[in-house]
Amino acid sequence: MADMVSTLNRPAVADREWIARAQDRCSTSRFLLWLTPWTLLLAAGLYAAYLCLRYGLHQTNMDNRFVFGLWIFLDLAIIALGAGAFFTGFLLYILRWKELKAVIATAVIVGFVCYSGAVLVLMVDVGQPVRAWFTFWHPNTHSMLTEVTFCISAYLVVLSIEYLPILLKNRKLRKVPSFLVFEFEMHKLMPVLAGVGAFLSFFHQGSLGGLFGVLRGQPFAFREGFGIWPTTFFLFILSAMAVGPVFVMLVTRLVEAVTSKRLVRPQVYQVLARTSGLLLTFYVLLKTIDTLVWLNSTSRQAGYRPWEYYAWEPFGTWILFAEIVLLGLLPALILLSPKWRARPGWMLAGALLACAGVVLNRFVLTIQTLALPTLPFEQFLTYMPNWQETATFLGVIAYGVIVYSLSYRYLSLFPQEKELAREGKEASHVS
Amino acid sequence: MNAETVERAPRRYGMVIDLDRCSGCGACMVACSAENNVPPAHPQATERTGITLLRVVQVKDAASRGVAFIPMMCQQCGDDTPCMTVCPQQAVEVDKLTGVVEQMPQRCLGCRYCMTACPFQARFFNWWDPEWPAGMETTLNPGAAPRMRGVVEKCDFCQSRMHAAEDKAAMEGSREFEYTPACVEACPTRAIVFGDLNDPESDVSRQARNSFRFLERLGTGPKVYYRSRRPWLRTLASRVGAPPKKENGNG
Amino acid sequence: MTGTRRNLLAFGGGAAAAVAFTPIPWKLLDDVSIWTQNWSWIPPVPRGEITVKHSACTMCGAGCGVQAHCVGGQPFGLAPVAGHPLSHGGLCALAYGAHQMPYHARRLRKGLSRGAEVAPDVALAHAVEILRDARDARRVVAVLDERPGRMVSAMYARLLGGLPGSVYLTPPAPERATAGILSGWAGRPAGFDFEKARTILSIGTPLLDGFGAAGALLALWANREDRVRFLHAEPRQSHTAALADRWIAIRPGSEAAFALGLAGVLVRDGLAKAPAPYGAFSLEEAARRTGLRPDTILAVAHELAGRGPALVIGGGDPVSGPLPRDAEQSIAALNVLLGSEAVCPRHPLPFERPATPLLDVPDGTISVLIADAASNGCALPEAVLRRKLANNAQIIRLSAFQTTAARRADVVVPVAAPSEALEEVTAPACNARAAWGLAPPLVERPEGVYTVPEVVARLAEGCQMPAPGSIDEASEAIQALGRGSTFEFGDASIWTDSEDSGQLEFAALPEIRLEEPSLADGFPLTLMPAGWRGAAAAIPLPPLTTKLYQESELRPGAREARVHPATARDLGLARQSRATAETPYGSAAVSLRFDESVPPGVVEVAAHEDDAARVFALCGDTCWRSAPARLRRS
Amino acid sequence: MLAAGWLLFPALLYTSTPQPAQFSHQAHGEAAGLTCDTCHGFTAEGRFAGIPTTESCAGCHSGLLGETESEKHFFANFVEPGREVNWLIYSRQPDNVRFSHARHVQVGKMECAECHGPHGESESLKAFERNRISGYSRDIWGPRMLRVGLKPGQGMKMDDCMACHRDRQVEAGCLGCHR
Repeated sequence: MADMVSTLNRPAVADREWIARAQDRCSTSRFLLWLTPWTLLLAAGLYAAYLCLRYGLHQTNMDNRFVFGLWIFLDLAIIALGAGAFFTGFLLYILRWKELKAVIATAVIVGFVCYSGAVLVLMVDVGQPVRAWFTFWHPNTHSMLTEVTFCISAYLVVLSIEYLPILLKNRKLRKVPSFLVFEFEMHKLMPVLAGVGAFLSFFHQGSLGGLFGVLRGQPFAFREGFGIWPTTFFLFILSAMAVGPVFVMLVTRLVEAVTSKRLVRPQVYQVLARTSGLLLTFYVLLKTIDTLVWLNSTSRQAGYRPWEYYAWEPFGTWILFAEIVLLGLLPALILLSPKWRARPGWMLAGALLACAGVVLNRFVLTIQTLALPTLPFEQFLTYMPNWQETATFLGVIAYGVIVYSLSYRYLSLFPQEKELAREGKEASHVS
Repeated sequence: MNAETVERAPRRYGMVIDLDRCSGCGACMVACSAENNVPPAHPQATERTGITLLRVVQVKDAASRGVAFIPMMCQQCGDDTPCMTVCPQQAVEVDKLTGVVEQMPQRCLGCRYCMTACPFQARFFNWWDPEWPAGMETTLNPGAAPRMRGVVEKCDFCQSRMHAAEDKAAMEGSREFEYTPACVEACPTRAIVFGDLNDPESDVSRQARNSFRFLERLGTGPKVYYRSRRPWLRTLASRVGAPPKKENGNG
Repeated sequence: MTGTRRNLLAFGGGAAAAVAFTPIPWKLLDDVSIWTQNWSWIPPVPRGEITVKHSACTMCGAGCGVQAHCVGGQPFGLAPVAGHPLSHGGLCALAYGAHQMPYHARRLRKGLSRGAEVAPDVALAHAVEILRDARDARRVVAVLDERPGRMVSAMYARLLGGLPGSVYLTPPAPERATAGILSGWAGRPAGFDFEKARTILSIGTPLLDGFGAAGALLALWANREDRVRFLHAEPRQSHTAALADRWIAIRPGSEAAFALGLAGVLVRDGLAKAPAPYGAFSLEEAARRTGLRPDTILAVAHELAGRGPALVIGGGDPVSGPLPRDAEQSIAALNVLLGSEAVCPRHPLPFERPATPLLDVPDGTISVLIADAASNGCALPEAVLRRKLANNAQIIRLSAFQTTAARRADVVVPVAAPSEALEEVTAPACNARAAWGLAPPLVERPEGVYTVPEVVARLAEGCQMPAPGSIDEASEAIQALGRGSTFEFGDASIWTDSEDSGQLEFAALPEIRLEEPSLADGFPLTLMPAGWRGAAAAIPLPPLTTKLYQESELRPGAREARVHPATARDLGLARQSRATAETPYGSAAVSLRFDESVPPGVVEVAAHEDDAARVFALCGDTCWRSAPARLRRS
Repeated sequence: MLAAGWLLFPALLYTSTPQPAQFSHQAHGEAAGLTCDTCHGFTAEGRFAGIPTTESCAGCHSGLLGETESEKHFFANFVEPGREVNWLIYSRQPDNVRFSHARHVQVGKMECAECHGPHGESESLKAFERNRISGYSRDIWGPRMLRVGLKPGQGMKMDDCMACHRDRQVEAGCLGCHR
């Protein structure tokens, strides 16, 4: 049935030439219809970003207390979720988990989208973006942000290079001989890139965690650590690694749902879910230990009474419970158990909860930290992003969707797609 | 720091503020803004987006009906200075000669990471381009360059005044000088004492001995000290974080 | 095809590599980085020689000495003058922004005729015309002088001398009230010697926050140790209440009852040094009206009588206005009963002219009002002024700023802003010794803009009246006295009169009848305007004072209303919500803040700059300290 | 490309403006026997007075002293109408730079030429070259595009200040030279 519809609504001829042979894609008009809302959203985002760049950051609802708002939270969240790129690459190219070849292209694109989106937002977020490169010229090696800047820029370059061969596999681009040679050469480079990428990612996921963990002046965020790295450094790496695979899975499942196609074999999902489950369990364990040490030792030394953090509504102790148990332990158990994992519904729920947990973790560390007073006469303050911030945020999401949609349509992201389509056809013939 | 690299004995500038003498008149805040070329508020600025390098905060004690005014500026942290260590591009430094935490707006990219690091809320971001009503730019202090939108600024113990004093001393061939920050000069009750903490004979050193600092337990080594005879104020100052109230939230 | 492409690629690559070996990228990077550090739209700082000029602050009538640091002759910062006899080396927040007043966004460089801009000389000619018509029609002309005691005041008085039936008016000022009543009772000028006092009780008057010269009283307070005790009676916990050694929280509107209660105790316990009819005023009655415990009143009375010279200061607030007449009289009477040495006679300035307090003028009698440009830092609600005017009355205003009052005047003659013209300064009216000095200008006055003596001279000339005098004349008059001392600072100086060796003898104290507070049905709350000296004055605030009210919460800004959390809870109002304040006179939208130092049942509404008129419209027009009110969610 | 980078680019980068009047430091220095601080002195506050005003020039040039064209031009255009010369200052630093001449000359005992080069021996004033991007005088970067082997007095960038401070081991801190 679906097959018939797609034959009726085939892409326009000019468009078809760009789509890989034997890849079944919707009609051009339908694709454009799908892109329209996202493009509008992107345009709104660009306009909001223009307002901020042209007139200054008073266009946002941030202030001297909430100097970081929605954008930094978004950056931290999408970079954590985008960790699937480096981690999948690491598993595939370094540890040689061959089955992950089925999702590596998606992982790379998700990573690319997340990182480039984060960098775009950061460029709007800083007050003087044209001076941002000064960090490379006069780096302060003690600063976590220097580490973040160096690693993110380097890793974005790595991701772009990793993205190139996927792009060059395009049916039309392949016809250019030099591109073909280039693409072949790149393939040999992949394990090296994956290694470099993993290393860079490892560090900047950590330094993003360190960003708040080193803040001696914010007892809510401050953590002891090893050497120059606070515990959040390692927790961020671990949590990002834990949700990376399930986020890749979620994205793939979403694409499957939107296109009503099977793209990846269930075994691959099982591998991703199991990996996440294992890492998440480990993360929850360490996070719990860290929380206990922080509440009972670190923050006591700083003079903050632990229960006082959670005395300010709406950030009660429920947030701690939600972060560690509801969105940590629970999904870890679901993903770890082969029985639950085998059921698609449970597996999806587990993946969603795990991702939400990490997002909440990033929220707590950024927004809740800033909301809590440190001076004895300061107030607990709240913050709400305004439309400029929200539009920029949504613009980045739209940018991601557009890049991914184009990639999906014109590039071959899923090596198993053709086989699965054939098997599907055969199965329908058999039945 | 190599002792040979400095011309004279390094100073460690600090302040002692007697909270029992502060009348909350706000003269210091206005004098500070005039001295440092801080523009008047943008029409949309609020107490959360304005620039008050020095801010006088009113605090109250319900039990004793006590009221105190606390002048707060950059506390010039000396140990592990939180804002300095986090700045990605060395726009913040602690001066080896004066101990003053220096902020370089020209170098600043406006990431505001230093502001999250500062527990005293003593750093301010330029949310707007500075604007003065027509003609008022002629009243700018020649000793301080106005900042631009998108950078962070803070109190630097009136370096403009220090420069002027230094120049004047240099004219007599001397390297020794003393100066008074604008807020110290402006205070009608002489609540603020300023000087060199390295000099054990200075007023500021003597008064600092019997005083306290805010957020001392965070271990950032502020160089602004406070004094008060009022027990409730001393108790309050020893806290980290505001005592939670039943009614919180500010909108 | 491929060959060409390859060549092209090679050429491009080579060129790109070569560029790296030229200064282009590196120099461009450097220049661009410098460009990004110096945006062209940020104003440059002035360059030039640094000099110091001396003058006095003329933001209010306190006459504090200032030294101005100038670059190329232009002041860029003001500093106090050590040892200045009026300011005692201190200045208030307004002074530190005074040098920017000439460039205030609302600076008026043209005249206004019924709100429309006209050339300055056209405006002045219009003013002359109005005055001439009034003279011809024998209508009542009045001058409102916020800073009486200047030579300019004498010039006004002389101008009015040529206009039969005219009145020379002064608005209420906290410094003038108590001392003024005492002067009336003694039949000669009286003042306070704060240095002599051992206990100072201020009733409803912010003695430590904008009373006279800030430096003088704050220095006394800061160095008080155990020598002087400051007591303060006021319903709300104002700055002065916070600073006082003892804050007595009386009910709104019970100042008179409190003072009479104290007087009653003094008479009853034989502590009074003068006969008085207040013995009958019972402690219980005072306690009932003030909401205090009787022993509190008793203790305060004994403290006043028992610690040596005591002063009781009334006069009210620069923003929320004078106290009711009964309160002012009771406060003055307390001083007589205490027989304090700190209340002493003072010499008047040789050119001082008697003035009529504005509130004493019969309603609806003034046909032409000339309002002087000087500001005493206090609010004077439009309604109070209007009440005194006849139908179709005309207002001539001398002003350097485009304020609400200026827009409503018939003619505005543009005059010099603070620090633009030679101005006179005098001591606050309550000081024990008169003072007179000149504040030299710090900046040049814009073309077309007049000085006040120029305007007065032109008005007199236009009406063919004798020339009204000059500032030199004042100087000569003071020199002719042959007494007092002169404090010289830089290129400025101030003369202070010597002590008056005479004695004050007071007439028998009048009986004071307390008015019963009027209770308005359906208005369960009390609305009180609040603010700080200068916030609702005849001239705008210096631009940098935004630091105090807009960019911090040290002072209230426009539309702010504060209530006790309990009051708000009872009314179901949330913090930081919007509400409508209603009184029998009108209603206004406010934004609510919670403040535990506001007494329950009170709504404190900030009277701030232009918004002040809206707030005062909610209050009565004879005494605007409080009004029955209610709050509604909006 | 290399040629363009080294020759064309610098020419394009700067605009050239002649000074509004001519002045020979050599004639005033050697011939008239004046030293730098005769005209470029200090105020009592220790601030460098900078370029002399027309009034101070007229102190000597109350009438024509020589016969040069430039003096006649200066006299006719500035002294007689009492106008200030809008000199274009080669060593002008931006507002955020603080340089204390007093400290370097009175305390540090440095010669003017150590930073300004042999400017005092020049016979005429060269044209003022302004960077189109940064707005700075070309003298700040120095005469050569490649900033290698600069002699004292060539170049007034922060690097030059810091190099000298490093050599002499004088600590200044950021706010020592910035404001």
